[in-house]
Amino acid sequence: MTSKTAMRILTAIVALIFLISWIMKSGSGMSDSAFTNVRDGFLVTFAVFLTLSIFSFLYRDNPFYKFAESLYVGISAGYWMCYGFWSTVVGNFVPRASRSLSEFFHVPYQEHADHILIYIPIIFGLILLTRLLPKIGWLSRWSLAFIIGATAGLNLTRYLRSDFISQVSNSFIPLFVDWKGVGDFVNHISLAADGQFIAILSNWVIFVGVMCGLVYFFFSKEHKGAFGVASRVGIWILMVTFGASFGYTVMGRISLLVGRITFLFGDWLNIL
Amino acid sequence: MTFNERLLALDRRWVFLVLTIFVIIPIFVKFAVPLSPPKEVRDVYNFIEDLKPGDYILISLDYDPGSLAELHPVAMAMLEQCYAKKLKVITLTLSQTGAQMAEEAVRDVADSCLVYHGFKPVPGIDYVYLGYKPYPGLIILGMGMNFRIPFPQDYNGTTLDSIPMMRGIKNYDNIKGVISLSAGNVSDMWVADGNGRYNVKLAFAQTGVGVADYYPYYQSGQIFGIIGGMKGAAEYEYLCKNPGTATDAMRTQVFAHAVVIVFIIIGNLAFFLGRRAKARTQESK
Amino acid sequence: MKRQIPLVLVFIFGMLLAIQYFVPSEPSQRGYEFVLDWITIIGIFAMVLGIWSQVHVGWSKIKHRSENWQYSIVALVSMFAMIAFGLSPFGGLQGTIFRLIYNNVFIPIQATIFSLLAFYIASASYRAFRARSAVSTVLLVAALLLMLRVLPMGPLADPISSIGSWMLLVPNLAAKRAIAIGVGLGGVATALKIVLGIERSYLGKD
Amino acid sequence: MKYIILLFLTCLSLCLSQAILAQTASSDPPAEAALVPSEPPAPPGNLTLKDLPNDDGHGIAVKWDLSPDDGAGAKSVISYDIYRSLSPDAPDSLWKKAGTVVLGVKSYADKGNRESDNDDYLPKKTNLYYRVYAVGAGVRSVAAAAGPVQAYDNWFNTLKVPELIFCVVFLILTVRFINMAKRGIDLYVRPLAGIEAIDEAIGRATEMGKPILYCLGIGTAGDIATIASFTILGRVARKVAEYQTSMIVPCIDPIVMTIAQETVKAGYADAGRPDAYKEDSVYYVTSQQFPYVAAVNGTIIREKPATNIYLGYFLAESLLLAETGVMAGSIQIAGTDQVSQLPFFVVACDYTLLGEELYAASAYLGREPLLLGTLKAQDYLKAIALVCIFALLALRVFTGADVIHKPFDMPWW
Repeated sequence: MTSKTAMRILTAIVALIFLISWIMKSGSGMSDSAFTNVRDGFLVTFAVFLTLSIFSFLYRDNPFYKFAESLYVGISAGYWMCYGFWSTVVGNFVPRASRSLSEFFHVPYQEHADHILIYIPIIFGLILLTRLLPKIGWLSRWSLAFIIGATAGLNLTRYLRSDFISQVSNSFIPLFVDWKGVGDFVNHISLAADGQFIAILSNWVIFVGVMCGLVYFFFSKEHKGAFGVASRVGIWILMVTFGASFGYTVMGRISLLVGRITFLFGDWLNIL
Repeated sequence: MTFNERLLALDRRWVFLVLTIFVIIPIFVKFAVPLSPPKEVRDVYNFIEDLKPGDYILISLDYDPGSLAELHPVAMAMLEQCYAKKLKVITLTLSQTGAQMAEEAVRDVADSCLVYHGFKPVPGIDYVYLGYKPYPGLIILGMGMNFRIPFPQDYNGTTLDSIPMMRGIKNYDNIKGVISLSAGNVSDMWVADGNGRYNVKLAFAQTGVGVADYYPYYQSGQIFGIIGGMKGAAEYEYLCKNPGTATDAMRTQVFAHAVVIVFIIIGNLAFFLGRRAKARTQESK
Repeated sequence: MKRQIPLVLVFIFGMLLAIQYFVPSEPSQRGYEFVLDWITIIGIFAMVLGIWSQVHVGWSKIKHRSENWQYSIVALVSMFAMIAFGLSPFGGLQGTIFRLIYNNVFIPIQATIFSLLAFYIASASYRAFRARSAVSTVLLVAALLLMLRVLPMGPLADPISSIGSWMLLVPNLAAKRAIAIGVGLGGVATALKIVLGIERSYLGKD
Repeated sequence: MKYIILLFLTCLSLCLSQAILAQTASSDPPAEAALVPSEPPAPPGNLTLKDLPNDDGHGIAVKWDLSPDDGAGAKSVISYDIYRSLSPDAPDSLWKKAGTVVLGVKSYADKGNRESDNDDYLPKKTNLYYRVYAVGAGVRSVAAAAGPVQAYDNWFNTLKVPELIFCVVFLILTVRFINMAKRGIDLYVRPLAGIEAIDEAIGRATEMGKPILYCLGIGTAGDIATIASFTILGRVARKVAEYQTSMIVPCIDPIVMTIAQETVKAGYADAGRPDAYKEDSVYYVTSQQFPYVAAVNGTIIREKPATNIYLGYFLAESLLLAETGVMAGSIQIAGTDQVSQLPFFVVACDYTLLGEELYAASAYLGREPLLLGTLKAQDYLKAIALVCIFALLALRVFTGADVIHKPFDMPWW
């Protein structure tokens, strides 16, 4: 049996199951209208077909997955265009550009907006479209330059506080929590999670961790000697974190799978 | 190809297949997961168990539908525990989108009590649902003075004084404790305004993502217990001997995690055996 | 002309927006809002380029009958159908057919693709968590501890759970902070290189 | 006559119903917990107003002394209500509630709206008057009133001095090291495994006759990680052109696609092979996260690229892409500034650029003195951060004081 015949038989089986499911689902519909029942029966069956098609990718790439993928990408692109049209063109642009257009789309016209300024981005936008004309395509770089320049300017200063200054200033943590001398500390030492020992240990780990982590990120110094040891500790701290985050995420991902399995066995096969 | 080598080169599709099987099995085969609830969860359970019939407790259902999967099971098990113990339960929500959901939970559990315990808690006598009001911080403070400041009426519009169980109940002094089921920073306000100012006995149920941030409060004694995530919910159901959706979900989680862990162990065994075999062949050479 | 003007534009807008951050006065705030607005409006025109690219790539596949060309038809047809339903005067984004397609085709595929992560996280664990070196052992042990928290471990449950929580709280905080400080610096450096024109590869040659 | 009887009957029924209502009410003894409006708390004292500093000229800083009844007693305050008006003796309806704060708080930054048609409009350079009430259980105190005050806008935000200092230091260091590098002083940079792998990977692709897939992530051109990725893309494209192999760059955003096209084209031109560049190799897929991933996964599994490079901004798709790449047997190099996604890249990819390494990568690939200069400046700032943490910690240990807890947070009053 060639793979082509096998594929044909498989497609026939899938089509058959699809039909049976459509009929069964239409028959068990809740609505009074026959049309709604038949439609909903089709939609549920189609959703199941797509779900199984995507899962089939785990076995290997196949025409069903390719179909679902192309459909998904096409629909997403179309959805995004429509969404962009209604939210950005109609939402942002029309109310400031023209009164008659605003009336046409039933959006409130903004009287006070600076109507001349709105033409600057339009000019930049049109310049961007010169890409489609090979002769003057290089003009589109002006628009790209505006976007890159503006976003670089925004990024130059705006994340400094959250990413750098706050992080540095939050690292001033007490390294000796409730310190009453060595004797007191040794007498009361315990491994209880709320104990002084654990609190001090935790703060030291944070302190040393931040230091060594930073050392690891030094580019212009050879990681040798004490510097090398620190950067080694830094990478260990990073790995503990990565491992822990990975292990912690497993639970959430399994929940997603359970959701899909409940859909297949519950909403479709009704055996839950 | 030796056994090790075959294991090391195992096709990932076997992993997928085994995982699928072990995720599906627990959906159909119900069995008890042996859970050992940690102290912070047992503390909450024992606190409610030690109350006497007629004692007042406030359960604040401060989560929105997004955290339903993890916190709803706790709400269900805890409400049923309180009803069964014939406690007087005051419920409310500080989450805007959770008002409807919380009301349904409070009512549904009362209905199911009839089936499991042979009696039905009566709204206004055994429990009351106050509904939602904005500004959680102010609400928590206001209730410290008098419940009637933030909630002149309950969710249905009945004035608090015409609700039998609320007569003579003025503020936190009249209730034994507060348990907040929350997915966000409302918990911080409960600690600062409820416990900090009025010394309310406080416990939390939190989502898995947020729970780590609230352990310090447990360690410092500002809250007397904490139930974390799906696992905490399952443990609470286990303590209440009332397995529900969290226990179901936990069964799958236990199986799936066990599969992953077993695969990791197999992989490492094969790796070490392979390395030793290689070392031996090099020695013999 | 082809390279000088763009570089000047980058410098002017970059500096203006960088300085704007320090100036709270009203004109500066309004200017900031305008620029953010402009970027979205230019984005509308860029959408045309997006459609163009998609049609161009899809059409050339169909024309040359290259491998899997049939699926390009599926993608193009579904895209234009979706646009037709979504832009039609009958309801737009809230139109019945538009919503039906979104809820019964888009959402199920989306959820399923997301759920593939459950399988991938398992296969990645199997393949990668091997005690090859000290560093990978650290990674393995940390991940295992966090996974073991979920299993019924009897008397070991409490310590495993507390060590797990501690790892999520303490080393995690340190690592995140170290990375964030580096990312903050790297981000500023990259932005500076762009604004000063040190880095200009994105502006093309000639 | 008919009407008089009707009227009489109506009155009678009303009186009766009132009487019955009164009866039922009196049969219900008032509960002791009922909300009896207690005596109003004492008003807050010493209300002072000031223009809010560091703003756009539509804010007032309001400050008061706590009411004597704040915190305890039967008359205890629960909150303070702040009202504003354009005239000191306007009727109550013209006083706009500016905000509410809980007990114990004695200041409020009233940030009004700057649009005149907004309900919360706070005009600039206009006399404003304020009232603050202490609110108790169901009652409020008499008002503490003050005014007039005017709001002005400011030309420099003094709270942002730390950022300014930082930028200036960074700029000075960068210029200094760039000059050093230009003069030919050799600046050492330590090797980065992920970067060295890129060269190797391109060579491997040439041997295998398979393409290289370069994924810029799901960020827009506004994300700095994407911009950093462009700078690397240019250099990768140049090497790809030199080795005469091919590359695929699927993009999630039309603007990102456009910039990527320019970048790749420039890379090919740099390598002296502008004709080898194919416009369709850099293409737009769709603007949504998961559809984009589905398409890229399909491409990976069908084209079987020799190398997949994921650099930029990534979320949950990190593992989806990386595991599919493993299935296709590709060598994988990843890098992102998203801490939450680094674990998945580290586990599934052969090489991972962690955080800042992503930003440093272009300097490594280019080896141009200008770029190495900024890298050195970055290192100096890291050293300054380290010294800062050490010094201030030492200060804290020796003085034991909390004064330096957050040294960069300055009060606005």
